[in-house]
Amino acid sequence: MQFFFEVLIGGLLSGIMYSLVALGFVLIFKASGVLNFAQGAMVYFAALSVVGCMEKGAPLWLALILAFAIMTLLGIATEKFVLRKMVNQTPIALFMATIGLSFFIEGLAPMLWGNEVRPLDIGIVDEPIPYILDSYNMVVSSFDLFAAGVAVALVAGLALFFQYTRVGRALRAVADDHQAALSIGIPLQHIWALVWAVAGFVALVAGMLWGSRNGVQYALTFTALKALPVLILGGFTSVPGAIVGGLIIGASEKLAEIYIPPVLAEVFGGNFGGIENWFPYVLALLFLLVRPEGLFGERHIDRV
Amino acid sequence: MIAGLKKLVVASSIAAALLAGATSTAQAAEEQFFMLPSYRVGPYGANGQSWYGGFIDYLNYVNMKGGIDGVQATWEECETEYNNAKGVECYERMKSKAQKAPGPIHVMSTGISYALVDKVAADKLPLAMMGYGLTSAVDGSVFPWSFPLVTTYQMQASAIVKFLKDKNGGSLAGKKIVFLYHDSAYGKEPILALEAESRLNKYTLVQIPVAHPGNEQGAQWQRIRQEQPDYVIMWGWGVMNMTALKTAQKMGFPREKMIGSWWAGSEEDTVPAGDAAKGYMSATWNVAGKGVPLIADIEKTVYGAGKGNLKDTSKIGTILYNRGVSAAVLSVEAIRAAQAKYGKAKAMGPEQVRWGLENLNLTEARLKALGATGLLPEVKTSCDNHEGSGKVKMQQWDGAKWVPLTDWIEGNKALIHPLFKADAAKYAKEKGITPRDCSKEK
Amino acid sequence: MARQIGDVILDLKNISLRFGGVKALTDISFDVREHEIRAIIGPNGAGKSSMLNVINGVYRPQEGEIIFRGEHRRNMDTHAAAEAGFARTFQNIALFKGMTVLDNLMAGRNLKMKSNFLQHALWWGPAKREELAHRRKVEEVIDFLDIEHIRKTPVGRLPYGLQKRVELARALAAEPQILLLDEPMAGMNVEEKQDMCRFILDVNDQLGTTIVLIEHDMGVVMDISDRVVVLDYGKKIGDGVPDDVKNNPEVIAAYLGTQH
Amino acid sequence: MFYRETGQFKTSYAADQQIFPIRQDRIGVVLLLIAAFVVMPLAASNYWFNAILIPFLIFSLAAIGLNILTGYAGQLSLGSAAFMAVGAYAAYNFQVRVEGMPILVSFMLAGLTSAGVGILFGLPSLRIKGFYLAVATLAAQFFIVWCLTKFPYLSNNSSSGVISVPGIEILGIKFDAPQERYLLVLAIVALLALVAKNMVRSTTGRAWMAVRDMDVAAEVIGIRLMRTKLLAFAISSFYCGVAGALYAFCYLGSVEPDGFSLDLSFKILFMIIVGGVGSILGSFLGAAFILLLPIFLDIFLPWLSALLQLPFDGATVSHIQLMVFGALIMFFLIVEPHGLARLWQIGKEKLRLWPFPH
Repeated sequence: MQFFFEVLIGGLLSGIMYSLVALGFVLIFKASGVLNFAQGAMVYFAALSVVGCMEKGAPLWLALILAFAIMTLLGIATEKFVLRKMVNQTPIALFMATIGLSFFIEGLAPMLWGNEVRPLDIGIVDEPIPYILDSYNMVVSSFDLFAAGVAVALVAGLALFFQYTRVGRALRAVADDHQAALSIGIPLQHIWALVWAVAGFVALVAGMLWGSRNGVQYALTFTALKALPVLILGGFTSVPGAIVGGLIIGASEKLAEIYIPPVLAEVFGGNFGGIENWFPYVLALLFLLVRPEGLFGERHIDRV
Repeated sequence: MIAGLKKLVVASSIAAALLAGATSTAQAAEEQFFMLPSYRVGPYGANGQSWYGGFIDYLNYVNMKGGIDGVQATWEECETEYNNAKGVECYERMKSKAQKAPGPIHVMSTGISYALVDKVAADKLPLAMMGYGLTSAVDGSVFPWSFPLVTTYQMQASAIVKFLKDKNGGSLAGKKIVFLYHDSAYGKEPILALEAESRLNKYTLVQIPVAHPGNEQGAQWQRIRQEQPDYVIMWGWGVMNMTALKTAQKMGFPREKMIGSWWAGSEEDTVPAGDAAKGYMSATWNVAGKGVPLIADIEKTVYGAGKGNLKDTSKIGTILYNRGVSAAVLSVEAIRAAQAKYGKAKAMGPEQVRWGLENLNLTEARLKALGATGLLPEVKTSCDNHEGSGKVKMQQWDGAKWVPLTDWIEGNKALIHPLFKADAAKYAKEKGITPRDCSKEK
Repeated sequence: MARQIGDVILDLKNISLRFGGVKALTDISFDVREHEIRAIIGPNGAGKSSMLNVINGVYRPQEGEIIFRGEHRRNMDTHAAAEAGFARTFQNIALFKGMTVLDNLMAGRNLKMKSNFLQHALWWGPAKREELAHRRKVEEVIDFLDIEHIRKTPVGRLPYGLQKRVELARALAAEPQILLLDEPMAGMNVEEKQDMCRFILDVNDQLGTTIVLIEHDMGVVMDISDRVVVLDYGKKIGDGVPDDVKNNPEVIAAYLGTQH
Repeated sequence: MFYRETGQFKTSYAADQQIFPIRQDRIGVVLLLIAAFVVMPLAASNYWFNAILIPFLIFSLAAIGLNILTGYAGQLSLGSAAFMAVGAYAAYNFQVRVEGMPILVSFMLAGLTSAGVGILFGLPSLRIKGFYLAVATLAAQFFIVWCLTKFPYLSNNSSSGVISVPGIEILGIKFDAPQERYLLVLAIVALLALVAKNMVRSTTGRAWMAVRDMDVAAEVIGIRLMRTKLLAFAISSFYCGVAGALYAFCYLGSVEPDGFSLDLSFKILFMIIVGGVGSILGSFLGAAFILLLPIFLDIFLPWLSALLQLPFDGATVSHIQLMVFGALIMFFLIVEPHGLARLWQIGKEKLRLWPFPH
């Protein structure tokens, strides 16, 4: 039982890491209806920019600011050269464009900063907390707790930003109804550029955490694949959905990885580990069959 | 601005020099063409960068020292992105160029080499797989054109078991070993060998696969924590390696009890893991560092003349760089062996290079002459042994560099090689290949 | 064929429809006779489109009963409705925008086509014969509605008025017994409206098709329909021949109350 | 001048319902087929067969498959590579396990197996739409690849999970040489392309497009959504499955489950986007473009950097390649969302008027 809880807690905490990436998807989808597949590439680009700037001699805080500036530029450029030219196209076309964008970034980032695998040290050690290990014989990593804290702070920060700033209110208006927002004089295109910048910021945070965990390298782009089932589960437009979805996906995939393969091995014989790639997707799929709009998504009524 | 201009001038003059060099070699009568289906982008781009950098640097080095007995090495790269289909396209594109006088082909990818094994046999081009690829090709009677040189996954796994056995006073009975592997052809290859060894040495083997890409291993390591194994043998690649090290640290599993394969034992794996990698061990068939005279000389000669392939010179002397050099050394030596039989100072045809690879005899003395003492083990191939060595060294990461721990350790050939034979026979049957009679080869 | 209004073929009894807590229709009953033109009118949001959607099964009412040709049902089902001979047009044109006019019409006849996909795949025998036979039928509808010139044009490229006409054509291609028209003249100019009126009357007159239509233009409704039912806030407030309805005080109040 | 339809009067609906109603198009297609079946085998080099023509045809077939599902029936799928994998492994198993199984029957059965799996994974489409469905198809992508990795039976107990296919023999004739394999692939692809064209221009295809354009209206005119969507999934998977079998038997010769990755699915998706969503011709154009572009860049960029004396090393060239590829995808979507097929059509319309545009 104690082992079960250890796996559960570990899973919940890794789920938070997925939520961080999913959050970027949600922001952009909410504001512009684009499922931004390049979010993973942005995580990579952001982390690589930080490391790259630090290699050139910048201290961490300056590197962070510079990386944020780069991500903002990227957001503005994306809006100006891609999205603005694709108004009135189908969501699928926009989605495809972001796949193109992710290729572009995957080429651009290493060309600017080199493709070596690099460490990123943000000063938090990823080790078991001795107190919990000693008294409960459970492994809970200090780094994971820190990551969870960052996620909570980020979500709180975003909530405040949306609630209390002018720009935030405009963003919400746009998310609700593009046409209506446009008609009361909210400059849609600025808002889109802005939301891409915010998503860039979220990517930066995710990149810092993932990068210091696994090293800064190309594989950071794969984080997008971990975020997609979170999105289905939580709904494409819901910030709390991204968090709760992440927790559910993280916990269930870890528990599944521990408890399902032995059952399969019992039935078929052989070795059935490594189900983490598909399990979240199948879980999300089954969930969708029950609730097609996701956990927090809005139910859509077809009007004819 | 002026500095920029200067750079441009320097760069263009280098390019011009390179061009001139290329044309002058083109005019030389004898040249050996190396096709390099390489990769420098994508998930494993960093690894490919070092490996192919080392390979090309050595070819340059040989050319600057007068070529392969006067024959100049030429080469062409083609980006594969570690993708099988692209690898095949690259091979097909360059193969007509290689038909006259090929260097052994190196793809540095198990998947691509699998796809090429049949093709090279049909096209009659030599394929070298230095420590990767289709391991049953050790049996040269079924695979005349494919060479899993130096060692194979299975022999390596066996050597690791031997190392652990020696460490435990000659017995592993009652011990528990976890095999943590990349869930692909690469990761699955050693399973048969480890199972055979476990029956022989009476240890318990627990297999835990990690799905590609392996950037999340919480569950696997929780399971390892529960199993409380004595050792973890790890067959990882790319991001999976540093994630494993980091997660081991998170779970409090001692890194001193983790042994990686040679694809899991380079600076690319340990440096990003930071402190988490300290104490971690891995197998390798070549050593790191610039202590080997040849590596130091390459840096001096090639980079001194501005012909180095790597922009980031800090990679020189890393495990993968040195491995690229080692692969190039073996390739060049195979051509030299062929020249000794078929004619000095001549470019060698495909059949001749194949003979050279099959009759390679890289002795300590020869290694010494090359300045490569200790860089790689002795290699002696034959028709029924395309591997030629089967030896690896154990090394440990001390937090800053790889330190060799042991001398060359050979796997249990008597146990492992019959596995290759059986597999090759099955392959021959499926494909309708009639094996050569190796006793008649010379 | 001389038009002769027949018996009740469709009888709706005590229909109530809710979306969550919102009541779209409350306890509505009315009937439709064979060969007649039956209009549903009412201010915006009165529940007219919902009513049509209930009739051909797009929405399922929570309460009530639908009696079609003597058959009692809790609700209709779109497919059953189509097979029973219902065809319709939509308020916000629901054509297949990526397909040509011809393909839209051919699709309208899909229920009458019996060959299967394997025969289609080989374009052989029955499939080819059937395709040509139905093409002939579709061409008749095209002639009838004067849309020969746009036969091969993708519908998405047509102007609004023509799209409305094509949508009617698609419904007619199915050779329906009952035609449901949701604001067939919305957004049209006077000339287009006249054309459309003529088409509707011709369909009713020549083919004997029963028509249920929703329309805002009072003049048109009073001119062409045999009987009118009036909805307001999801409730029925009037039902009868145009002249009766015109003078119904409740109807007048509803319209004046919402007029701008 | 030469591309005129004036004077070609259709006297029957049969004539008007042909695949290529314009005479010049019919001549063009015949010429193209002659070129593909006769001229190519004589003229092309081994490189062209092995590295360009064979994969081009195979990917065209997969793209047709995806186009049926996504372009015609409007169900976005990110799992086409997995259905190719099903086809490849199914064909392999039929060949290896059933003594004397004719290879063409194996290909057929591979397609049918894939169609069955396709129906299974198409079931959610009855409830889920749009992006939710797209992400759900990823479940198929990952789950199928995992199954192929995990059940040793499926790879005939190969220790690595890699299958290496036996040679091809039809009626005693061996298909070893590249041009022979090319002709085999060409014949299969040409036939299936014709079949696909027939389906999309008949009731089946109209039902797909109706569901794509407006599913409520489709239902109202009596099209059964479930049957139509599942049929699209089945046929699409059939095509992908046959493409996968050809991919293993006629192109690579040896495949592993990981080779049928998400990247491959994306590649096929790009093909139909660039080529033209909802166009059989577009599937071919897109496959050619996506296949040739990287090869072109691979040859062109080093040449360019040598010409302009840019200090690019191998890695930089590779990175630029990736960027150009991504940028071109975006460029295409911006400039011509209907793809190359639409450009071709516009070109033809211009040609009809040429040289007197007024």
